[in-house]
Amino acid sequence: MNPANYLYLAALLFTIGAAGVLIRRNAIVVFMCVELMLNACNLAFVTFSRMHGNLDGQVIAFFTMVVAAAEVVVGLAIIVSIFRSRHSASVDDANLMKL
Amino acid sequence: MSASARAASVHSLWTAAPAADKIPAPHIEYAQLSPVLIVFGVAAVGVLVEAFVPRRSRYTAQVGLAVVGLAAAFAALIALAEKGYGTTKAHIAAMGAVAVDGPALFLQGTILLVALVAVFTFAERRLDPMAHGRHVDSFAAQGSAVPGGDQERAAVRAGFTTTEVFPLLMFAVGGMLIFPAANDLLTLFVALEVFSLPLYILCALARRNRLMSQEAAVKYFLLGAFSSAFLLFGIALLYGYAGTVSYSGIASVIDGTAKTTPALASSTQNDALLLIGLAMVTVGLLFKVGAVPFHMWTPDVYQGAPTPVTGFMAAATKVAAFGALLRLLYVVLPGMRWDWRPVMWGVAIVTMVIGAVIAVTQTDVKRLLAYSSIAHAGFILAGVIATDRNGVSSVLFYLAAYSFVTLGAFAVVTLVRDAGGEATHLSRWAGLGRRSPLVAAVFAVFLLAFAGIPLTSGFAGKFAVFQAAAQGGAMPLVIVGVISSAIAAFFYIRVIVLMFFSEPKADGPSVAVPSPLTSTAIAVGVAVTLVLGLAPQYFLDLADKAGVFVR
Amino acid sequence: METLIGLLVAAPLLGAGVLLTGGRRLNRYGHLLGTLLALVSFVLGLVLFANMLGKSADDRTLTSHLFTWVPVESFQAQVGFQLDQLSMTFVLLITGVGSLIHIYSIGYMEHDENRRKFFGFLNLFLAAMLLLVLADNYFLLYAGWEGVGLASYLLIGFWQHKPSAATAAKKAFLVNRVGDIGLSVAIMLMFTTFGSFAFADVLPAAKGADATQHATLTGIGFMLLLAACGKSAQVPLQSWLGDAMEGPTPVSALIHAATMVTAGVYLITRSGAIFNVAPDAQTAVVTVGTVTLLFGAIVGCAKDDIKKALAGSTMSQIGYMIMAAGLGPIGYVFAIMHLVTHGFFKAGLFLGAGSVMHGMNDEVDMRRYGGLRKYMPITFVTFGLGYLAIIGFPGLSGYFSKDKIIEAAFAKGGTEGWILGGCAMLGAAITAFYMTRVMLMTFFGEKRWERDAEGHEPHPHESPASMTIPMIVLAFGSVFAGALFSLNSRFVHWLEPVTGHSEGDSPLSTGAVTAGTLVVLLLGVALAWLMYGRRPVPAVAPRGSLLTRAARRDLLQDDFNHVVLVRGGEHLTRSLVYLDHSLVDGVVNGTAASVGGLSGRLRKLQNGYVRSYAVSMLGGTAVVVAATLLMRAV
Amino acid sequence: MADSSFPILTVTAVLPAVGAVATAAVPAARKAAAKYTALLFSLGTLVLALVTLVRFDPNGARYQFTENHVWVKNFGLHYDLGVDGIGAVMVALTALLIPFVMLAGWHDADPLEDRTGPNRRWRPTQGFFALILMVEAMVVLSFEATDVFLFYIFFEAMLIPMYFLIGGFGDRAHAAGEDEAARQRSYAAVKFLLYNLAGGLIMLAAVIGLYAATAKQLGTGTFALQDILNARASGKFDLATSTERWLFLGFFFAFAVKAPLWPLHTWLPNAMGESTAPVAVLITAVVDKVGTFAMLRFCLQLFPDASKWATPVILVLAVISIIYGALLAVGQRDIKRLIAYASVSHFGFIILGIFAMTSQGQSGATLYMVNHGISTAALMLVAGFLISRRGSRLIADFGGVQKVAPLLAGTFLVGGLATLSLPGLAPFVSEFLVLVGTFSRYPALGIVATLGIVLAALYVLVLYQRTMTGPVKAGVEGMSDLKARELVVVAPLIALLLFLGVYPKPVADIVNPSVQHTLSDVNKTDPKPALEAKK
Repeated sequence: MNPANYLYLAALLFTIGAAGVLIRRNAIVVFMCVELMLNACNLAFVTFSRMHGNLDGQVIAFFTMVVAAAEVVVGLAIIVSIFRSRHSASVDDANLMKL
Repeated sequence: MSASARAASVHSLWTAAPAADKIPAPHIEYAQLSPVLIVFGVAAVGVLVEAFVPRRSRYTAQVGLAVVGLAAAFAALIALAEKGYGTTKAHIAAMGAVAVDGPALFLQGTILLVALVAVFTFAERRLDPMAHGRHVDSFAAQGSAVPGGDQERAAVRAGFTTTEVFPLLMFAVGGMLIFPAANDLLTLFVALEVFSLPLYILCALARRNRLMSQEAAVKYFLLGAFSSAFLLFGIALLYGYAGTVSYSGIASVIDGTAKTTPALASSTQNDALLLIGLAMVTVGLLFKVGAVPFHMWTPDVYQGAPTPVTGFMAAATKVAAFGALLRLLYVVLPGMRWDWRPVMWGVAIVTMVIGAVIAVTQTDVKRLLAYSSIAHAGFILAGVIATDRNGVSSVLFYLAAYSFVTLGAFAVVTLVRDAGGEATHLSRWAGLGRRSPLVAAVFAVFLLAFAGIPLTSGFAGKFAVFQAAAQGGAMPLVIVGVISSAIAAFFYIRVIVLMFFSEPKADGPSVAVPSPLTSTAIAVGVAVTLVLGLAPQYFLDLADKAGVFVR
Repeated sequence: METLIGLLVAAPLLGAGVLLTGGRRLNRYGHLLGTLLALVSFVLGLVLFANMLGKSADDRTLTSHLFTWVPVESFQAQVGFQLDQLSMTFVLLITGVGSLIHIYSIGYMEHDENRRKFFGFLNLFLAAMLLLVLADNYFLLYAGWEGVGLASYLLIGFWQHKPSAATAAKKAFLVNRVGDIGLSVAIMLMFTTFGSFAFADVLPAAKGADATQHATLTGIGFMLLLAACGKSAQVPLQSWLGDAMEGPTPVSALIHAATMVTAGVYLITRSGAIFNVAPDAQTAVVTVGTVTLLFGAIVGCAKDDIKKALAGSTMSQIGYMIMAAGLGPIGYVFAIMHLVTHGFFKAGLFLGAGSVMHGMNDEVDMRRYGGLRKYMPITFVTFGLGYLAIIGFPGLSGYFSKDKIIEAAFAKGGTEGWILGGCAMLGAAITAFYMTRVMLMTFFGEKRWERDAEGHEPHPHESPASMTIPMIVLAFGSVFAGALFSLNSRFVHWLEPVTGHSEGDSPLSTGAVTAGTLVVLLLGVALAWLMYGRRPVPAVAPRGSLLTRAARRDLLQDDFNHVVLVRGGEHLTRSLVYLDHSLVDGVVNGTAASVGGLSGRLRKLQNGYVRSYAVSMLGGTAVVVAATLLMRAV
Repeated sequence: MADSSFPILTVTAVLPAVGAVATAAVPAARKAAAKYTALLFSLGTLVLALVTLVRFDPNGARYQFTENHVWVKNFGLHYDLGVDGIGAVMVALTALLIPFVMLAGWHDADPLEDRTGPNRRWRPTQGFFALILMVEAMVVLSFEATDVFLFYIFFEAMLIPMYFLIGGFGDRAHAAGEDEAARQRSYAAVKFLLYNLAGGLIMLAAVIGLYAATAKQLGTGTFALQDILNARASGKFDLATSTERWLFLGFFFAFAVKAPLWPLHTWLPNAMGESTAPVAVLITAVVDKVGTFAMLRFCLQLFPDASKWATPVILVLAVISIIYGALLAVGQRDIKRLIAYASVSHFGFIILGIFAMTSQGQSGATLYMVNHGISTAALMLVAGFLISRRGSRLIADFGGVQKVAPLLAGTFLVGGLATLSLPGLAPFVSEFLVLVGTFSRYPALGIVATLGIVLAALYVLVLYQRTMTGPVKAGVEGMSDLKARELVVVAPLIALLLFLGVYPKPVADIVNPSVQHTLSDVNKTDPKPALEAKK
């Protein structure tokens, strides 16, 4: 089947992720949406690598996963700490600084 | 190429084993990467120190380690430059992953020096009142502890200190060193993450106002991740267009000089991939630069983060990010100039104006500086747009000048304190010039440099970029820039008025007497500001020599 | 000899310098020093005069060049003097009368704490006035011109603690400034036309100017006239002279009767060569002169303040001179001659008035005088002689000079001549009337003075010798000067080489004019006697006719000025101040404010919500992407 | 032409800068020492400036005592100094006025508050005098600079010390009370800075544009006046008409703000009104002169054609300034603001003279700069003494001063008479030259401008009458007459006014040749007298 379809899927996932970031309040979920976007990128990479017939894309996908993992570590640490101090993981509550 | 052969190549993807021998052993020029390697090495050692050295001596060990490491890295860098890697012997190292050339070396040098000074501000322990007979720095006793909770109190009593900040700083520096030197998009992305993640954590570690600090971290983190997702997707698209992520590769595809494969032939059919990819990668970088409309994280994060961290971030991140942006635009996309220049024009103008305008009504020093940094990003973009050697060198110079002014300014901010820690609300700064003329005068110097008053580095830099822009035919941009700097001048002046012309409040903040560490940091800031303002020739030459990217 | 000219000016200037900077230690003998220096320059004047008489009529002109004042390329202003018969006449008049006034002031200002300053100012005035008449170019003349203006300002406002005095001084200076515009513009015109403003260049050039220049020359003429009007209190710039009487009486005598106010006549006569080729300008001059001589006379009739009445008469007498000067070569000489005689008798009259006031606790209202002839005989006699002279009583100086002017007026010829002559005659009649009025109200009738505010009654007495002697001397002048000049028309021959002279053919014989003048003169006197001599003068002024009331208010000219210039000006400036603040400044501040407002609004975007930040990022990305694609599309 | 071995110009400029540092370094307690240090340095500068003036050879090279060094190659920035007649005179004027300014402001910056409180480190006296010297240094340099960029740098930099002088040291007594005073003061200071900064930044754009143009046409961008002029002479450098006009406007705008020209004048009354009299003198007599001077040196020399193109508009604006400034001066209630508006009017004359493009006009304008400097200094400083005695700036609060303080009144009158340009006092000469220079080319404008002399008389005499004459007002009775120090300030100025009024030749001789050079730059020649023209 036409690899382009995978790209459409990737784009779709990316958009869903982005939309999620904008819509959801829970920091964790927001973060998951970001992860979703990254995965969309991975899909795109793999697809392209298939289309171009070279391995770079797949290699990059692995890198991305690692980076995403690292991000999870840092991100969760931060989110958990703020959750413990505020008893809320809602990004809308984190609103001390504005204007 | 015949269909059968195509099929064969496709087949080879499914059976990876025979391809294994096709992957050559990577060949790394360790000598030429030594600055980066040293920094990362020191960072790693720093982690070990955290693990094994007793708490008492950690602080000393970490500081010493960091200072030595950075100094060594800088020495190595100088050695490289001396060998001529900045000019004649500039080339791509590490299998095309990292470029060793003028701009890279110049920016890395700047970052290293900034980091060195930043270490001093990180290590400052005289400003906060002593807790249980121990000097404390501006970082949380225990990052994980709940603010104001028993655990934290216990940690303070036990005299915990977050010496992890130094390894974190070193990791960030390492990432920043690679960022402007990255010569393929993957390295770019990884480097970005490598220096972003430590910064996220550093933001969360303020000793005072921990809630704000954590909030800053969350905001920075989420938005940073969001933006890096864009960057990554952009990379993906560019890869899809060119079939490679190496700068030179993509550039040659764009120029049409690459040898065409059928895949390329098909993918280069639609420029949409290229254009959207280009746009999204640029966005990723503009976010780090803090350009409008990707700037909104800046004020909040600058305000919430521990001031030393803010200073470092504001200075070093900008340097690294602009370096990367320059390389991307000058190496990968020169052929696309006519596509991205107009967009950049727009971004630059909006950034200059919005940054300056919003700053007018700010009431918090750190937020004020944040917005001013946004405006400055706009000015620098004007130089970026020049797209000639002149533009490169002017931007390099501007970055060097700007970063030290920023560092110094934030260092001064750490000095003005009252019971609640740093007194960052402008109203508290009233009459500072009467109480401690010296500090106020120093801060005034920095403000004047920001405002671009002649005889300061700020003016030299501003003139350099504007002049480059003008020669690049962007006169309108120069005029907008000039107008917005007039607006910007207003709020810098406002602070000066506040400090010198208004009577000090009775309960006004006191100016803490810093240890030699912060003093050095500030002194360096002032010195650089004046030297680059009065006798910039040498550094201009340097930037000029360093103005050529290797492809 | 030439060097003496410089000294002539230098002497009083030195006096002014010393007296004004010397400080209190000079108080005791400062006035003597001032008088001495005035006399010195008078003596110098006499020496030069003698020397001049020694020469033949045609090469009597002395010149001395001191130094270059302002050298800028073609604009070369020199400081140089030119002493010819015309200036000589003035030098003698100025220094002579000036010295007398100095002597008079010694007595008059005896009790004034600032007497030293007063003499300093008097000396300053002498210097400036001499500079004015001795200058050999218009630029330097301008300096003297403003110099006398300054001196006049300082002296009118000498009693600065009196607001009225201060105001009068300011008014005088301002009105003069308006005139000065004329002079400076005239100089500029000369410079752009002839490339010079020295008499030696301009006047011959004007003679030789061809028709194309006449427009310019007319312009110059008008401008000079404007200047003359300012300085010589001619309509429409006459309003300041009346108020100028706020100054000490010697000042009124010297500056506002004998010398400064006649500077305009000097200017016009000096520039005769220009006016001769600019008939329109001449007509203007004559008109101004005629109007003023009637105007002043009428005002003079209505004033009860003795000095103001005399001021009105001064105005009108100068009107005669200006008119004469406007008549051209037939008039110049007589203008100057009348100027000199007028210098004598009007100065005398003022000193007399001063003496009267001196005896009457500075009372100036004639309605509070009366029958003073018994109390101050010398004053009465000298004043009386002056009176006879001014009304042109046959044989006295006024008679010779004024009749000549009237003749010249008729000699203008044509209806013009008749009109001018008629007006001049009428003027003579009114002069006779108001001077008789002054005479009667002051010295005849029964005494009308009473206790003043402080309750002590004035004890009219004769003034000290230092005051009476100058009056006597001047009285001699007013009696004999005219005859002296007119004997085988000495004065004409004296001035002719400078001003030129031509006998117009008068439609009336000299006799006829004299007769006519005498008739109108007697009419005037008689009318005055009927009104003020026969029946007692009321101590408070009756309401009087419309004309009288108008005349009391200087024929409403001040009211006009007040309404139009002062009020209008105030409104203008006030509204401008408002505009400057609201409009000019407002625009800039408005911009600043709007930036602030914009900033405030943009700030709101920074609402602290991560998700909205994310929105802006996404939006930004979308825009960037779209823009990039668009760029390619177009 | 002096030997170029000794860099006298640099020294003239550096000496006050050094003085500033030295003064600032004097410890807080020793404020008298600080004052004398500052005075000493300013006198030294004066000596050097006079030496320059004396050794300047009017018939020698156009620019003398030249020093040429490259400062920042990449910016085309040279450290090129040199004075023509005009420059030499202006430097001398600056150096001359500074000591008087200092003496007049001798006690203006004495700290009021106790030295023990939180402000014990605050050293206003040192600051005041150091800043004055700083301003002097920068003004002198901008008069000496023959490199556009070098000029620009100091043109901008001098704003900062000036700003502190205005905002930091106001009148002690203020009608509206201390807080309000402080507020108005900082408003004035900020207004001053923003106006001039905005002007300067616009100019910066033009400067950059000029650089780009030279870079394009000459290969390397340069700002050296001589290089540019030579290049144009040899035809290598020729700006496109539109470019030249834009650049001209950029430059002129900055100078017009500084000068100030209507309608960019509104900062001046605030600045002069709120600052102390000596500082006000510094503003109007010294700093603002840089603007008009720069019009002569840079606008005309760099952009001759554009200058001629813009002349009509500028002349009209100048005439408006003359009349408008005078009328507003008449309408003022505040002595200092009155003098400020008078200055606006006078700057109108200066600009009128410059752009009349005649020898008389431009020589007159240059002399005018000098004379206006001296006369305004005299008037303003005496006004300052007056104000400090009564503790009010409102005209209405004075009256009858001549009775109690005749000397003060007298000097004030002389200053006023100079301001209304009475013959015999210096300003008359320059004003008449400007008028005649204008008239010979634009008669109508000349005549309108002449109306200015009446208005000048009006505002000066009204001011004198309201403050000095009449019955002694309450609050004035006890007023003391001029003290020795004050007399030392005023007397020399008055003497100078008299001397230059009677014998301006020496100055004129120095100025004229330079004016001829400038005129030849814009290749204009004086109109011939009508008679000669016919022959």
